[in-house]
Amino acid sequence: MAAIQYEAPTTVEDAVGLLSKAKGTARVLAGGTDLLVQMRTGRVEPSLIVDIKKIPQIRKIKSEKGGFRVGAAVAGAEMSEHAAVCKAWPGIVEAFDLIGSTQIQGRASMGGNLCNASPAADSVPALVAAGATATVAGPKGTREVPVEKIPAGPGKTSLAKGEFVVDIVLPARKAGTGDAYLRFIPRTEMDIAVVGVGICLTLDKSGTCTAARVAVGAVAPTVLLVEDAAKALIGTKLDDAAMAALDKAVQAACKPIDDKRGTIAYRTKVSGVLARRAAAIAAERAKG
Amino acid sequence: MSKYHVTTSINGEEVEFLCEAQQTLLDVLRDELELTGSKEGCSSGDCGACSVMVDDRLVCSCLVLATEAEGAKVETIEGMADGDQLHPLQQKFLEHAALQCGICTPGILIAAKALLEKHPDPSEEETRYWLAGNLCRCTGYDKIIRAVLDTAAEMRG
Amino acid sequence: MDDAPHYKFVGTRPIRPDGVEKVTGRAAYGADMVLPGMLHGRVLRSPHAHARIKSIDTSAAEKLSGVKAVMTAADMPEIPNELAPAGEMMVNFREVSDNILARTKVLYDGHAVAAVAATSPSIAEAACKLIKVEYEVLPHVIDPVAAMADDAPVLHDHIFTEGLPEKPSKPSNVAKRIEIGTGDIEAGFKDADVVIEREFNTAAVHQGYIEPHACLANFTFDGQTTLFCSTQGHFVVRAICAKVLQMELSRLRVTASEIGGGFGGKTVVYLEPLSIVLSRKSGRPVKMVMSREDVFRASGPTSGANVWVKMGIKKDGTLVAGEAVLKYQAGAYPGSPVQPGCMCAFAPYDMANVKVVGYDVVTNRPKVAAYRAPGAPISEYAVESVVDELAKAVGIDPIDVRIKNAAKEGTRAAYGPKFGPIGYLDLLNKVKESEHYKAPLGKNQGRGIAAGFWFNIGGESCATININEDGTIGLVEGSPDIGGSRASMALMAAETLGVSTDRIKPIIADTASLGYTFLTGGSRTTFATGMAVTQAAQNAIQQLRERAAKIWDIPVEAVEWEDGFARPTSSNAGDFEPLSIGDIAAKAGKTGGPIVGRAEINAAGAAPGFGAHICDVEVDEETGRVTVTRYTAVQDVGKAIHPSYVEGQLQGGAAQGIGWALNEEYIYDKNGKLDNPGFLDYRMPVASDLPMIETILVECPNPNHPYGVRGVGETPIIPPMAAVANAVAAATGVRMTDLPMSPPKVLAALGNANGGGDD
Amino acid sequence: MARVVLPTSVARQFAAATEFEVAAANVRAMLEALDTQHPGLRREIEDTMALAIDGEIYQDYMLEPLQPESEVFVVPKIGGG
Repeated sequence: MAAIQYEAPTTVEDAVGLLSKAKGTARVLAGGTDLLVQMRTGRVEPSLIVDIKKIPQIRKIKSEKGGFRVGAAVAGAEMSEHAAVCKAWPGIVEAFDLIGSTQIQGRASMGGNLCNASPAADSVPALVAAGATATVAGPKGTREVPVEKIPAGPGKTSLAKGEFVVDIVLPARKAGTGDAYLRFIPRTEMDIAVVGVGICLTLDKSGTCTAARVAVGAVAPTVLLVEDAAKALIGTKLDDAAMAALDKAVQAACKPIDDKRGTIAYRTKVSGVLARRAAAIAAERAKG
Repeated sequence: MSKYHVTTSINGEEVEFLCEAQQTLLDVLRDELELTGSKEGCSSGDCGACSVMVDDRLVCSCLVLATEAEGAKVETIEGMADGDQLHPLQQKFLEHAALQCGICTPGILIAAKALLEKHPDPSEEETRYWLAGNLCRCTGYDKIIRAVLDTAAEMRG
Repeated sequence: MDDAPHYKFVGTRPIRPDGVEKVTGRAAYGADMVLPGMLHGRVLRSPHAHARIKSIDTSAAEKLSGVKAVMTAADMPEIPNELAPAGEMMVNFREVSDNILARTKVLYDGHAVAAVAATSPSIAEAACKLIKVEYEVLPHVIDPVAAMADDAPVLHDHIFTEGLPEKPSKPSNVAKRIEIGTGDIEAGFKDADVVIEREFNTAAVHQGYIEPHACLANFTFDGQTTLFCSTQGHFVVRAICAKVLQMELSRLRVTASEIGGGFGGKTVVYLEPLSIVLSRKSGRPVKMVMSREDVFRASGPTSGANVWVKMGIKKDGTLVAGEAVLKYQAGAYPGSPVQPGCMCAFAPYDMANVKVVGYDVVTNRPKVAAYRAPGAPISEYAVESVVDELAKAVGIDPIDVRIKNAAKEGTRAAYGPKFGPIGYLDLLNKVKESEHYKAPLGKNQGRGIAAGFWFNIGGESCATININEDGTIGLVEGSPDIGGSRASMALMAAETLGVSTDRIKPIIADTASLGYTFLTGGSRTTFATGMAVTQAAQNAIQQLRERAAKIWDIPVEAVEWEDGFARPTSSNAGDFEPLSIGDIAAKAGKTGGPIVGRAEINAAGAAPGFGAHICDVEVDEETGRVTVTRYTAVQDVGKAIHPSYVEGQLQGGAAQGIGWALNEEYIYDKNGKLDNPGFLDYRMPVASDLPMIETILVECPNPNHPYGVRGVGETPIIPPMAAVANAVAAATGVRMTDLPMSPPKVLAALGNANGGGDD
Repeated sequence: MARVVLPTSVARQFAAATEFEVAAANVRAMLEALDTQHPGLRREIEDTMALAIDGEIYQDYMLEPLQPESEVFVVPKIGGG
């Protein structure tokens, strides 16, 4: 039985060093709400666990250029308690807050939710819709990448050996912009999203949509940024016809699977429903 | 197999233990420290029976590695009563018959205490969502929710 | 009612005697016990739904450092393949043994094939991975209807369908065909103005107790074994373990731990014999605890089923005929609850013509175990759905159809006997008069009602009342307390003795310390063990009177017991100050020795349980989500000894039934592997899924019980599925015939209805 | 004479009628009478069935008294959860 090594470095450099030199499987531990379950069920058998929570900046939210730099291990509950983030990006905070129970909220991190690379991760569509980026540290230094580039497929990321996500940058929210995230689950809590839709849109003074991003989760191997859905909204006043076009565009983009959580037909249909409902909420927020 | 030496505070007392890297805080509480009030219902964070406070945050101890408890402040059901003085929630749970088999009770009490510390006057809906991570199969939650709301009212005075 | 007896303690709500231990985390449940030198056991389970075991090589596991014992079915005695008496029932212990550890074939994903004891859980897990099992994978069958087909894979060569006119020539997955009925079913349908027939399917659902199965065995070299385990009946555990391990009962002493939920699922044995054998082989105590995944894969859910129902009604609302065919899957071995399913199906109705046929069907799933009113929720869901449709068809309020046709005292049930006094009609009227039934509904909302019937049982129970020297009372009983029964026992003892409950300390004795007591199940504990406790208290009173007579030197007939005191019957008997229990106990040594009241009984006269539930739902027509917005459970409870715990039974049963209705199900993949063996995807109701569950207790006392008790625990799980389905139908016009009514199914049904043209 | 009613499945197994009139003072005598007519029926009933005597269900019944007008329904044993 191979022993597992546990390390809790205090700097990004040390963490990169440990991950780079690891033999066998190395796993980054942030909130641990996915990793520990995967270890317990034998889906992951790491030889090295690098707990990044002792790195100071990784547990902090910093205001920056009108936006925020959110450490990769900031827990959901900490986000929900941050008034400025809640005000700027309510959709992202709600999406994060939907992940699991109060107990899970005490631990689960946005970095973990992103890097676990589940197609159904709740925070990811909201981050993608908001145009968030991730700071990746690695042996060659750091790089900024759009969050949608991190997951590469179910359980797979684009991160190279030795790399990990240090923080996520939420951009400054432009005037007249609102975001929202809605997901569907069979119960009211504790389920994995059957479908999730994140929408960020900007309205001008007349109420016409001038920009939009629509991201859909759990309907493809990775979160989809649906450009046709955005086009359906831009230039409209989000009237019934625009909403119907949005619904149709989102459904057209879906490539879901049948599984224990939902059918192809169900996911497809409900993605359109949620898109309409999320767009309405985002629009209300955009109007302030 | 080399073990990790961890120093932590549990219910206000400094505690040291040795653990394997894959052992969870729940494993150590139950198997090494014989604090069996925290229950293992699922080991996947879905039932909340193992709820404890770590550094003032409500967590599932099955989803925390024991090594992570180094330097932390851990609070478990064993520390909830003050000597033989039950916490108001414990008393109300008894009065409302808010437990049947009682296996979920320690976790729910810890979670409810965390709720009332954060929201002294929760609505029924807030209470239900806060406790959504604590499964109870016996009660249908009715008497649990009533006990929590009644305690909140009493503690507000 | 003025003639209702007035009680001083029964019907009050004291704090339960075991409460403080349970709210402080000190109560010891199955996994909480530790013994010096204790090992940790783990089970290796089949990854296949159906396979022949060609070989098992445990040598590598045995060599692993820290491993102290490894076992396979070869370490268990060979048991003959025949029915043998087991308490009340006849059981094939070969099948019981095979289910505990597979001998020649594995019959479901998760079937145990080997077990290991090691010095740590992680070593035991590693050792399991080192056991090499060679399988020959066989075709499998999961669905009960598919399993009945002529070309279905046959699980057992020794099963030939029972209950057919002639013994079949080849083995079958249909273990048994049963039939009950009364009247002339065809004539009944001819009499009807409207006849509706429907086919229903229900998914297998698990009891979902939060505490996984757990036990700790300690075999000592003189052949004595102690076993500490989480069970609904430790005497039953002793009986089964002794049988499959061929031990003498006296060598096995079983202590029931506190139990973290059972609902019928902890009436059977899984880990206990393995821990005993591993302890014997290793010479050390062995603790075994199931993971949640093990619980779902390898412990008994209740049947999934296919049910066909046909019923006829006259325009005036009289139900004239009911026919049903029930196909229940039993899991890997025969023994689904189809029999009670048949008997309960039409039991709430006074209906002249009934025919029910049932099939017990084996499939490659874990063997089903009892689950709250086993069998009844499935058949009654189907019948209560059809009754709702019939009521609509003849334009009569569904509650009035039920009132008009309700079984009453003297009604003959389809399975034979006439009902004694029952409060069914009374409770239906309570439903109709309730504020809930009349409350207005909002948009996309609907209201449904449904009824439920369950037998309830009695059986063997023992109780001892120890009068302590200071006059306090030790109450010894043998029924594991799952939902507050210690409190009820204390109340009945208090009422009988005339002392308050805080003077009475109930304990659950182990199998060596009390006579045989059947398990906590069948809604029998407060009825049967309560009867034993009452009789033991009466027996103690008799002795207390005798001692008082000796103290006063008067005849015992001149001493009466009133309000906790011995008193002279009249001034003629003498002028004496009343003696309390404490006064008499203090002199017990001088008047004949310790005072111990006892009762050992086989309680007959259990009275049936009837209930009806009201459910409001709101349906999101775009997503198919069904939200229960209001819920009321009404039940004839006989007499509520501790009303809070009676309400709790109604609320908990309703919540489980709502889960069964909406989201709970066993999902298998194409290879016959369970695809959702965890709370994440099994989807039991969480706190935010439910409203408050209102209760209305109707008390029609059971004349056979000293305090009028009738069982209450099981009936509440029966009405919810149909109550929810009827509410969904009221909200949407769509009849859901498949459980669970999960959002994809509801949305599909709404789509079909909306796109269906004529609807 | 007590009236005894067998379930159809049991009657079929023993090629017996579903209803009997039996003169017996208690259940033991009743079962003995049935067994004389259909050997093995007593064992089948005792092993697997309960009796509803005048509406009351008995899982164990050997010594229960019967009245001349008693109705005895042979019903399956009921367990429970």
